[in-house]
Amino acid sequence: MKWHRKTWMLALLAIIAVLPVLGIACGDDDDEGDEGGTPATTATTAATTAGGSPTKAATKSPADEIANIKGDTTGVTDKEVKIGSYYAKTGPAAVYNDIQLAWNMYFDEVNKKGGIAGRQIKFIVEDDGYNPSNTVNVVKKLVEQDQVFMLFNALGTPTGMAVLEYVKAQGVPSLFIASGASKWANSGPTIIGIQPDYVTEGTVLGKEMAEKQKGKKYGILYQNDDFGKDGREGLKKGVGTALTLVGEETYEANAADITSQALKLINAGAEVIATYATPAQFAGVLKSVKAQGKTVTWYSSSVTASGSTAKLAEGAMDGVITAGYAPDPTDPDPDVQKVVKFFKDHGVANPTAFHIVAWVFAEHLERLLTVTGKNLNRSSLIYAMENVAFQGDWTSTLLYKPTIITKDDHRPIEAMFIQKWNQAAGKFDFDVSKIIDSETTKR
Amino acid sequence: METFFDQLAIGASTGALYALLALALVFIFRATDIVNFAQGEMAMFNTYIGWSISRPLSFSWIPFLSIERHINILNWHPEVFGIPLFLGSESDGSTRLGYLLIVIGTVAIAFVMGGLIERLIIRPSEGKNLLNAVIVTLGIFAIVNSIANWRYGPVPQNYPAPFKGNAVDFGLFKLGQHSLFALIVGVAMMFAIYVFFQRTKLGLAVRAAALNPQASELMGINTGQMLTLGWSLAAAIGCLAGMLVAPSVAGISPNLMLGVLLYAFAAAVLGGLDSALGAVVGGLAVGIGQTMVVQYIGSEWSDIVAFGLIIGILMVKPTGIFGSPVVKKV
Amino acid sequence: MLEVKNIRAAYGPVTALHDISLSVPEGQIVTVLGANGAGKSTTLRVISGLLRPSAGTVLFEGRPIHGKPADWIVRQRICHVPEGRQIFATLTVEANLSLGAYTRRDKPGIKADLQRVFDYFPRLAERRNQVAGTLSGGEQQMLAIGRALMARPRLLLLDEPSLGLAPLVVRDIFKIIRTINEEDRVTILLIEQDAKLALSVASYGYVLETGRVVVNEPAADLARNETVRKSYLGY
Amino acid sequence: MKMTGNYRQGIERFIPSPAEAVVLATLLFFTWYLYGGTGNDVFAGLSTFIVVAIAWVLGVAIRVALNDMRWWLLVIALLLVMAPWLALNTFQIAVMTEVLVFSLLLHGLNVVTGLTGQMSLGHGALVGLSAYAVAILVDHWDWPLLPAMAAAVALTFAFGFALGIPALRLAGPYLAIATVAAALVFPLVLKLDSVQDYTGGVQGLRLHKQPQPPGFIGGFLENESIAKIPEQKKFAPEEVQVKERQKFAQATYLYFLCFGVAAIGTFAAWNLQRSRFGRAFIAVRDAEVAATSMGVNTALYKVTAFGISALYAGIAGALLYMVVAFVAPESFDLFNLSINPIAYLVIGGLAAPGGAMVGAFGYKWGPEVIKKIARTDTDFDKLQGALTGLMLIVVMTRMPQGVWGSLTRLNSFSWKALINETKAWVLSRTIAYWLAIALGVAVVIAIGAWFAPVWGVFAAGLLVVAPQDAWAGVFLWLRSLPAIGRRRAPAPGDAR
Repeated sequence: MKWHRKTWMLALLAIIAVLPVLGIACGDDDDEGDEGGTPATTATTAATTAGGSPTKAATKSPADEIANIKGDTTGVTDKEVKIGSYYAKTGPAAVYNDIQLAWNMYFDEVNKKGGIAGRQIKFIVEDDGYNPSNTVNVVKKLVEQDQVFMLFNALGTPTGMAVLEYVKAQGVPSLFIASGASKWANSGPTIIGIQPDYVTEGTVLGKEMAEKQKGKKYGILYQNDDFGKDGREGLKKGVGTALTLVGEETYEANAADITSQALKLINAGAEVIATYATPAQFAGVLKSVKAQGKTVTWYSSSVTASGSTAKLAEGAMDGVITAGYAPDPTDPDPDVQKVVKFFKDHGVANPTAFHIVAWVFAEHLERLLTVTGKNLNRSSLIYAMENVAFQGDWTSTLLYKPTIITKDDHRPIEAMFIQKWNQAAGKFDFDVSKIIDSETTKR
Repeated sequence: METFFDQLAIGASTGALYALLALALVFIFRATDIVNFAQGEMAMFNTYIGWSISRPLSFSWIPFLSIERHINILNWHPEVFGIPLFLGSESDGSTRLGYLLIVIGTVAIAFVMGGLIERLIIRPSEGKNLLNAVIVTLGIFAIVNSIANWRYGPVPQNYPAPFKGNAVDFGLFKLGQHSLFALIVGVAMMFAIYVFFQRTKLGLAVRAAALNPQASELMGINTGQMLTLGWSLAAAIGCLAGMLVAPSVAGISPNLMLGVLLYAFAAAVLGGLDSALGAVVGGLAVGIGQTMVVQYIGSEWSDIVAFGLIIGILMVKPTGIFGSPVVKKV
Repeated sequence: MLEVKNIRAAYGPVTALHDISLSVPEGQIVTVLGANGAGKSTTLRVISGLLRPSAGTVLFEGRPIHGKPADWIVRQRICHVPEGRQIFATLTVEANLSLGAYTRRDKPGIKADLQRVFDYFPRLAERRNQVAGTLSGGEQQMLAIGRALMARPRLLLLDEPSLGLAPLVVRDIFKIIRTINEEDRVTILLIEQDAKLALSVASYGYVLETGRVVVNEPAADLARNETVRKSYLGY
Repeated sequence: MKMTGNYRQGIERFIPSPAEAVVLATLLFFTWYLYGGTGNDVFAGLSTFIVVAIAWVLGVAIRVALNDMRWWLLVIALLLVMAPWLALNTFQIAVMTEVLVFSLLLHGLNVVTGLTGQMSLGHGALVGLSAYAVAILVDHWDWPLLPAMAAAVALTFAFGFALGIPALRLAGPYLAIATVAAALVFPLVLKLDSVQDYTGGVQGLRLHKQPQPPGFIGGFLENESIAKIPEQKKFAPEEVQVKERQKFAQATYLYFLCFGVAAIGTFAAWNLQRSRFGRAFIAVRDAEVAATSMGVNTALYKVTAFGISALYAGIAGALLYMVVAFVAPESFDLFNLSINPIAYLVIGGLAAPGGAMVGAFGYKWGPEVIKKIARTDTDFDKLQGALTGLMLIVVMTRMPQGVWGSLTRLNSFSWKALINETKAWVLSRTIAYWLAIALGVAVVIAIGAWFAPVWGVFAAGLLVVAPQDAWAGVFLWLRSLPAIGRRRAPAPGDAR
């Protein structure tokens, strides 16, 4: 049989004619169809997820109520619960991958002890390379192919934003997202961040500056992404008019060197520089500004608040003031040292601040799953989170204040403190009594 | 004006780093006609090797030899400008190899590894489409990056700088000691490359092998050896670059070169891919250009203007500032 | 001096040489004639190691050299001036010549030879610092021959030195070829399309047709040979 | 496309050629992967062996039954039409949709790189330009999707012509770096404060309303007997199943939208290559000066090539936005959309529409498979990059014409010749050489014993990406290695 060009063309024309032309031609009426269609589906989901719980809550205590809530049990069996997450395992954001490895170690230990409510916790962590279009793919895979129950501690703001609507529409809880975007606090019941958001954190840092550095000139140096821009917003709010802003400089995440930006600020008269930068770049700029013989007071975000940054900065970090919400491994506190030992026993040579926060995040998930108990489904999980698990005085072993989550308050860790790196002692100096509950700084 | 000179100094020190890697790119382009995307990653990996051998020494693996006795045997600590050349004692009592030993050792390893890569990976893809060779270097890029990520982890590690003191004051501006060192090494390397290619018989043979392999063989040149040598030397130069980049960007990580490689490419192309002088000038131009844009236009424009200018300059001079024109053959 | 016995070679599925045997006695000029595609250049490529024969032997002073890499063969002082000259277009004339002497270590000898090449080809001396790609066709051919002479060859393989050159230039070049042969005692294997010219310098000749030797005779006989005269000499 | 020449005889008929084996093994691996194969178990390597064996048998069957490439094309086309039903779930449909979208991008790259021989590493910017144009038109000016896509494609097309003008002056690596610069600048421009209102800055832009299947098509696709829902949801309550069916209908609809466009695009690319234009492009690539002297207006053709490829990139970008429903500056990083597509295009096979299809398939599915293999241990997944790199290298060295190129040259491979050459190669080495190799192997084994996982990963990688190397012996590779200190002396058949 000979295939002439005509045959090909006919075959293709047939395809062209039948499928897309019809489709696209009708594409315009789906404007209305869509409006009608989507709410209907949402309504069904709402009915299944809400489970009529609020009305019954009056008769029983919220804790007992959990057992009666029906809902989507995708990814849950009696023996196992499948939880998804995405992290960057390659590229510049791969430094955070330690967090994921650390909470995996934590739950390995939990699983060895029989799991939670008889279930083993199984994580599927996908690599998205911190690229939002990859994230869309991997989350689709987690949700549609692996059929995970929920997402836990997924990394990143741009990545999270890329899948936010999808995750919401699918009804998959995405809990304790590892990102400080303020957006998570008001994205519906199934979405929640974990750490203090960068706007709040920036505000705390800014207020500290307004108090201690009143009347001086300051500049802001930030990474040109969500993290940096949120931080900048908070800083400006916190500082108010107490200091004079001489300039705001930005840099790209993969920049080799950001000294030039800092020098511009210093030469413009800045005595204080507030930074929203990642550890390596921050350490680099500290070093080279010091080598240039310039002196300036540095304020920096919690991201850089760790002993490992100080190591990279080779002594130039002395006196740097940062915000923080969790202790550093250099903290002599026995609880902290116990955690450090745990990770050392699990083959981590030098546990870092990432391991500490991973422990804190893991404790939150363990608490939530424990409270939800035997009847685990997406509705009961959210119900337990908003009404039972984080209501009273449950506190992570490494934090100083209880975590509070309610229906209206989707900001888990809010207590922050200001700390100053003490190079001679090799640790942060801070005053536990002076912990700022950023509840008060809430907008 | 002080601002201007401050920025000039910072730009020059970043530019020196770009120039160092750009030199390696130029070298391999002249020696093999290949644009090597893996150059930065090879440098990164070799720098990691340097990092491993720069950690405190442990002699426990030598039986019947106490640490003290062993150190006594090697207790010869010559120093140049305060840098231990062969062995140095740290403040914490541990012993480390001196900077010179680290450099020699690492460069030697890089030399061998570059040759091995050429022999085992590049050679089988040789003589085919030039694009194939480029894709193979992309493959090496991926392999090296992920092995480094796996062996050493993504967290940046501290890397020793030979000169740690305060900046040297030149009156108008100050230049960090390390940056000055990098600049000097860069310029020295530029001359070395110039002399190698223009003044030595071996360098001439390497160039000939890249230009016309068949004719070179008819001259009695073992072109295979020349290619291997080209890769080895380029790897060694890249390795030196990596060892100088790592201390200035606060530590070594698998992404050490991501922020440098593209600028180094830009620098090499700007200067002309086959000119060592062009690499240095291009590197400094890109580095200083970036800081000037930060200072006088705005930091978010720095890369936009830098890369935009490169496109603009290529429009005027299609083979870079010092590049020799491309010969079109019928 | 050179003994080629029953060699056979192919480019992929296409067999270029079926069965070639020829011998080049020391101190003489031997020429190989033939139409385009007869396998002349391929024969030279086999001798100089650019192509490995699939069968047959090549003996140089009684020792086998076939299948050896090209650069090793050059070190036996067999130099090949390839078709199309293959000079290094972006290098200077002097660099091209010094590459010719790549295998040699004796500096004074190289210097003397450089002078000799410049004596043969004064045009090259004038242009010694010029980039080779800018030379004219004749000058490039001179450079290619001069470059080969720099290795102080014992056997010189010349592939179509007259190709694309003006008749006057060709005459010059052939004059020098004869000089090289007579004064420097370089044995020469010459491939040439211009049979008349070739036979005027050669002492012995071979005629190839589609990868086979069809005639081999002393040059004088060859010039008288009826078929050769018809097909290659045109009278 | 008809296979010509003397068809292989005797025992050789039962041996698949390397390219065939690779393709079959890959196809089978997909089957295995899609239908419950466990990459997580320790025996992943063993399973791969089994798959390779099956591939062998199947290869022979196909060879004996069909000796005409066109049938392969028909089978592929049929598989593509059936893809939504062959896929296990909507995620896999979505990936297949992206395969189609990327095949368009690769067709475009092919025109510039494969046909015209200009290396462009900046196509990510063109894709991004188009995607962003659609996004801004829809988001900011409330355009309907279809006109917005059309406008964006037109814009990209025009921009591509503009981009072609620099190509006139730049050669080889200079052009490559200039295009890289363009690709680097693009996301930075999106983040500028002054354009943030339009581009959404770092937050990016979302498509709130993906096209829905119109009434009757939707009804048809949601039909219980047509729609597929995941195994896990088979026994879920009715409303969940309804929702899953809607998801299937939506994904399938998007798939066929892209299928239609990709079919036209592929057809056009195939035609272009055989047209006067295509031949002129190739003339520009192979002999620019000669082409000029023959009256080909090289400048015009180069610019046109860029324009056409931008047209393809624009369509790909617009469709990508429709499918992914999200754009952000970070999506357009250099590797993701500029360098990797070129790499996969070369792997698929340059200058052939089939190569672009294979490349797109590899581009989207390759990483998925590699992830699957790599996740045998938490430590291994860091070596995903190494496996990808290994795949690039193996394909580039063993199949310099790309997978497609090798497929269309099935007959040039001869097992006998391979054995003969290997024999000759072995005999030509000295004892010292073999001792050196033995020493090298010993050293490698020692390292392997030290970091044992290396072995597993690399062996599995070799098995999957290059089964011919795995069974035809490492010989194949060793054969290509030169003797110590020199290049391989050219064998007869090496066209110089």
